[in-house]
Amino acid sequence: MADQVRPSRLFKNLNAKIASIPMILTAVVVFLGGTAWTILYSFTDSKLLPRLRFVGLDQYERLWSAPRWLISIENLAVYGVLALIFSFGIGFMLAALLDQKIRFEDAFRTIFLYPFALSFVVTGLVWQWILNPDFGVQHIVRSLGWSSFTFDPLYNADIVIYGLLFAGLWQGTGLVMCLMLAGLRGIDEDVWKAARVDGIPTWKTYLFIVIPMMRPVFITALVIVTSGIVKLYDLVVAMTGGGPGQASEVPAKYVYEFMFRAQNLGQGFAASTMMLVTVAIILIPWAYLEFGGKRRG
Amino acid sequence: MKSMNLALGLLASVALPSVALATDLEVTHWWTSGGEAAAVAELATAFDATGNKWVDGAIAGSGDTARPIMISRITGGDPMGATQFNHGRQAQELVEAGLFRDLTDVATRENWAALVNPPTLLENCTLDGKIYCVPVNIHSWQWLWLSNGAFEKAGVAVPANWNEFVAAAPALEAAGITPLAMGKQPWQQAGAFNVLMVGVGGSDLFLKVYKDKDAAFAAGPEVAAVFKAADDARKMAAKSNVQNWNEATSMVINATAGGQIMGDWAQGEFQVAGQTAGKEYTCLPGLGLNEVISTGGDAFYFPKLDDPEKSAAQDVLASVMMAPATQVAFNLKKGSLPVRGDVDLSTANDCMQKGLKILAEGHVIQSSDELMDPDSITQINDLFATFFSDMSMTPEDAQKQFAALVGSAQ
Amino acid sequence: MADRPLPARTPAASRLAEGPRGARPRPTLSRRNILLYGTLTVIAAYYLLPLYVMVVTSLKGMPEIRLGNIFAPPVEITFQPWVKAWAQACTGLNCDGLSRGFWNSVRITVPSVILSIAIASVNGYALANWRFKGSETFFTILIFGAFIPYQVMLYPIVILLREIGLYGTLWGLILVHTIFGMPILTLLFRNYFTSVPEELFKAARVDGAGFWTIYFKIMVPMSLPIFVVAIILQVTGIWNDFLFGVIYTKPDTYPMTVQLNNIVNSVQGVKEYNVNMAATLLTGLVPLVIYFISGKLFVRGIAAGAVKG
Amino acid sequence: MHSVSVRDLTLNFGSVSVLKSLNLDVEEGEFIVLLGPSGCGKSTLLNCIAGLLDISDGEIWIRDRNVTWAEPSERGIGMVFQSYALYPQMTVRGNLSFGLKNQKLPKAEIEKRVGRAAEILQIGPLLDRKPGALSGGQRQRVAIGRALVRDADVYLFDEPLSNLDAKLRSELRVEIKRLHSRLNNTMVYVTHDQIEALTLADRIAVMRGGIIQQLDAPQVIYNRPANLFVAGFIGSPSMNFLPGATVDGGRSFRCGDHTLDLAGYEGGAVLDRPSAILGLRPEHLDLRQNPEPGRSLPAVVEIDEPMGADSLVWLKMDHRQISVRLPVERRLKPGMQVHVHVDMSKASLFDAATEQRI
Repeated sequence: MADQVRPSRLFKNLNAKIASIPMILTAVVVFLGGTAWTILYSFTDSKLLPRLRFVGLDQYERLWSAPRWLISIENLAVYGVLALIFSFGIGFMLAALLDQKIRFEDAFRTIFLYPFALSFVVTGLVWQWILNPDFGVQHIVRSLGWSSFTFDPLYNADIVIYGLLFAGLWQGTGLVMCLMLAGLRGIDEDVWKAARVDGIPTWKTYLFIVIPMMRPVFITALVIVTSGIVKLYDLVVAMTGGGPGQASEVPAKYVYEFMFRAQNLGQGFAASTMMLVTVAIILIPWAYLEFGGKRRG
Repeated sequence: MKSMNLALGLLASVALPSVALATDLEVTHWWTSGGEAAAVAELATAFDATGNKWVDGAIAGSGDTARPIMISRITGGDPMGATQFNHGRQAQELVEAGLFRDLTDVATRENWAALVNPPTLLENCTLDGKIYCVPVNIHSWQWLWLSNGAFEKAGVAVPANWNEFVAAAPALEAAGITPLAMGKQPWQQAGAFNVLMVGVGGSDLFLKVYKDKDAAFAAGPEVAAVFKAADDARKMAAKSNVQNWNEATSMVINATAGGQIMGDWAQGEFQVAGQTAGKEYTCLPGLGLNEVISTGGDAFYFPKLDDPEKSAAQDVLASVMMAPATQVAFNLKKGSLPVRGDVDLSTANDCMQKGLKILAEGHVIQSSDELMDPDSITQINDLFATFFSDMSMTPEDAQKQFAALVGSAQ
Repeated sequence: MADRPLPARTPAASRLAEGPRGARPRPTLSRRNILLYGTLTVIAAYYLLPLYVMVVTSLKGMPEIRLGNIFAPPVEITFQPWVKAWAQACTGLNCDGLSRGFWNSVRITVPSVILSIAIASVNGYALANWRFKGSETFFTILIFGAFIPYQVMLYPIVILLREIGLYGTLWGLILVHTIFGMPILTLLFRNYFTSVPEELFKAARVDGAGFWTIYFKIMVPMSLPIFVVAIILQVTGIWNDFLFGVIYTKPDTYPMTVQLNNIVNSVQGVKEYNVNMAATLLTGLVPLVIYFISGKLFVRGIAAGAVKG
Repeated sequence: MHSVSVRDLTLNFGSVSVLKSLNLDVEEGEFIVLLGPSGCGKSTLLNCIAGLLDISDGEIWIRDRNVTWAEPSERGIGMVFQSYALYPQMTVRGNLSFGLKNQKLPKAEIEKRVGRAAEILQIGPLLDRKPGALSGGQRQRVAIGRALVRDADVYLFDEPLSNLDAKLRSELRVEIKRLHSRLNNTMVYVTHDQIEALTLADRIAVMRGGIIQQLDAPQVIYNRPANLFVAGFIGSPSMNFLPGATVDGGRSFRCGDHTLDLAGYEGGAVLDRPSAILGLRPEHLDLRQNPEPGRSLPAVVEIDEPMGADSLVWLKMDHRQISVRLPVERRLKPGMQVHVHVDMSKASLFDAATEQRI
């Protein structure tokens, strides 16, 4: 009988494998292949078109001695850390507030979430306008009589990152809130009862009981928010164009501009390789812990 | 419609090789401001008049937005019919890769070599003796645009050169006017610096830096004077809160700024606003100090296409762009100078006439785009972006970094 | 017993129907409630401010805008900016506003959303229920892909599309959207299908259902919430996309965002803020409407898909 | 002919061995219960038989057919799950007929089989409802029905009653028993509940650590547990264990200062063992006022738990706790001195080193 023979491993779950071909192709050809291609060409002196003329680590040496790259990294680090802290903090707070059996929950939730429907370009445009000192908030406050009032985050190199943060959080916190709210709704009510019986204050219940239970939600949110931060580009271009000076430059913009404006593909690829390597160093061990190992059955 | 044309075209190419049909040609460019769009319309009208059809593929947001799209499409194997590039070294590699159509036949037939002035324009289109692009205009950076109204308000005379302008700055500020309008994009800031270099330091100094790439000289006292002038400029522009160049120009138009250092394309904005040179505004080529203009400009390249109909239409378009009537109409709207010396531009305004005169006298230098690779240009742009917005960076620091970049440039 | 939720529905999804929990409800006019609603209202105002500015500005004439208070309601309401943004604003030579791009956006968005969700949901299903050797590795690479800046991938994708002959076609663009939508969507679907009780899947296998039968007959019908989330995310993302739309298509198929970019970045003399704002609102209308209509489903779906890790 | 035959079945998850070279033969029409604590591999074994897990080594035969690598649906099995696993979006009818539709049976045949299953399980009125509108007991009936319609050779039950409350559980238990006697099909039933195992099974396989410890009829399992684990796992409260040694050539059991006569013990050759354990079920002990040398041990009453029909008395004997089941009428006061009388014919003796029954 045919089924006495152990089927080849290759044909096990054949349909699943066939159905996964798009995913496998995407993962291997596009993401892995694209990355490998990028890394390979980062060792060349490709200008406008990719060409295989190797120059060793020259592009990397130049990259790490370029003040703009260092500024970009520092900016992204500052923005990233703050954006993570605030979007999680505010997102969780809003979710907790909405989870208090309030009226008009739908209305509030929609209001907090709608900016997510708008692109970064639109977000940047609106906030650039509101923060413009000549007719935005500063102008309004001054015309009310407080003539020394200064609020020009987009035109002040020291605080421009916070200007970006203002807009970025406005756009993205709603989604985090949504995830957190979903997580809170997944907590068994008995947990609240138990905490109340034990006389644990509400904030402590959130901090030490509820949040640890919401780990999966935090992880999903972390993936979504972090991937957005790493790719930060549109918002910067729309709001500040990297300025004033280079005060709001970010790595993705460095990559893009060296590839297409400066026509130095090698340099752009070196920069993007550094970004990818950083992501990989953080992501791969975590992903293995998170997604690997777990078995069913 | 389009698919029918395509079908017919296919049919024609197979069976009836000589039937002429109107061909759609997609032209991409980044000319979207008021004056620019009006100028493009002239090219399109002229092309449409030949029985073909100009399909406009404008992408706003300057060359930085548009260029990746153009490069991607050309290398992706789905090129447009024609595309704008800046003169100089931007497209060189694409030409080398054989992605552009050789226009030598058209050029020889129409004897471009004799017509194009200055000849460097055509040289920039030439590789190994073959011509790959059509220069359409000459753009010069070296202009100072002044608002007569602003100086009137401040109660000072309209300056005749940069030094007088600097001296008038305090009066302008006292009247609540930003002395110098400047957009906060690196290319504008670096551009202004290069203009100061030609104006304050002279053509030789400029060439020594950008052509000879003499780092020691760039670190020397002559160039230090240019940095001193740039320091003045950034102080005068400290209160200019705009991004785009034409927003800065509109500050001059509205007399909320005293002046702006910007290329001759700014002229188109004055024209659209209905202003006349000498009346509402004043233009000073070479900052009124050294009347020289650079001869960078825009050129059109024609990617190789498989369809012979389209290739034929490309030749037609190339020819149309170089035609005297088109040159006049286009450049009047664009505010730039024609690439051929044999056209009548008596209808041009004051400022253009000044430019034409300088051109005729041969007081020209090459632009930094032609002299240096885009990589170095980007780094220099970055440096000036920092210099102009970060007052804590001293001119000396900036000069030191500048000299280093000049030294490493190709 | 009868009201016990089916185990097949995730606890969170069913809990959403029951409403919020959190701390215990208290009398309506307590200090706590005043504080609660006060905070929420203030934050809501911050969130609504930009929308308000956009709407107000889009209804003003240019002279009024120049005079100045961006927060003041319009003295004289004019719909001219909307008309101009929709039908008259120029990009280069084309002066037909956003209208041209609207249908292009629809033509791009609809198939991209369908294809990307179809593929990602099958991926998620395979990863959750039909693991095979290496499947988790591929998934990890996929998640890694979520962190790759799109700009980096432009060149490889151009080469890829050129090689398979899809460059410049609508299908090429759809493919690109499918590829870049895959990481996050696959994560969502995988998490959702993992939270479906495994016994259901086993029961179906005993019942003789194979990979596709289980997917179509069992999994899809019970996954409406997560499909809603995916649709919302994808419609928003693809509708708002500018970079891919402009690079991988041609002018006659440019999406609305390209027109928006052109309108916003083509300054004709003076920036027409009212037209810009109207254009912005028009472009954002489709995703906005979707959010306003299905916001509730969105949270429910997220609850279903993201709670389980 | 064996109905189900598992031969040298091994299953590894990575480096963890879940089932170790396991053998099990189930006779035609037999009701086998796989019993064990959680993690013992009983559900895993069932899933292997069903084909829901790919095994590492060995063979599985159903009705003389090697089905080791056959699809679950091709094995001629029906399966009932703990969480019912009803398809939520289908009606009860849809749930019952889903598998038959997949088999591409004619419509009339499907109707007939669904009707019959509905009749047997008395779920006819529910056929057009969705599972969400059913109670837990009704859902499990539907789940059983879904297995029944398949007309399978073997029915597999994976803890089908654990999600139900006590009353429903006992009702359905009886129902399953009735079902088995009516259909006379082979059934393999996984549970951790020994009452279910003892009441339902023709034979019980007690499992631990991926190994079948004992496979026997319920009363054998109960009265003659093969090893210490089985002895301790079956029975509530657990069997009392007295550590000690066998002496006098295996004729006596010495526990501390006391000695019990092993004369009545029914088992193998006892011999002298320095370390042995005597297992005594609470219901096989009696309490008396007077000692009987060689047949009783002295103890002190600690607690008396009346449990309705009988009562459980907890005693202290040499710092060791012992429980004894007595008729409820006999009330004892804490602190009373008593003597525990042992019926050696019902006792179990284990070697302390091998833990095997002697």
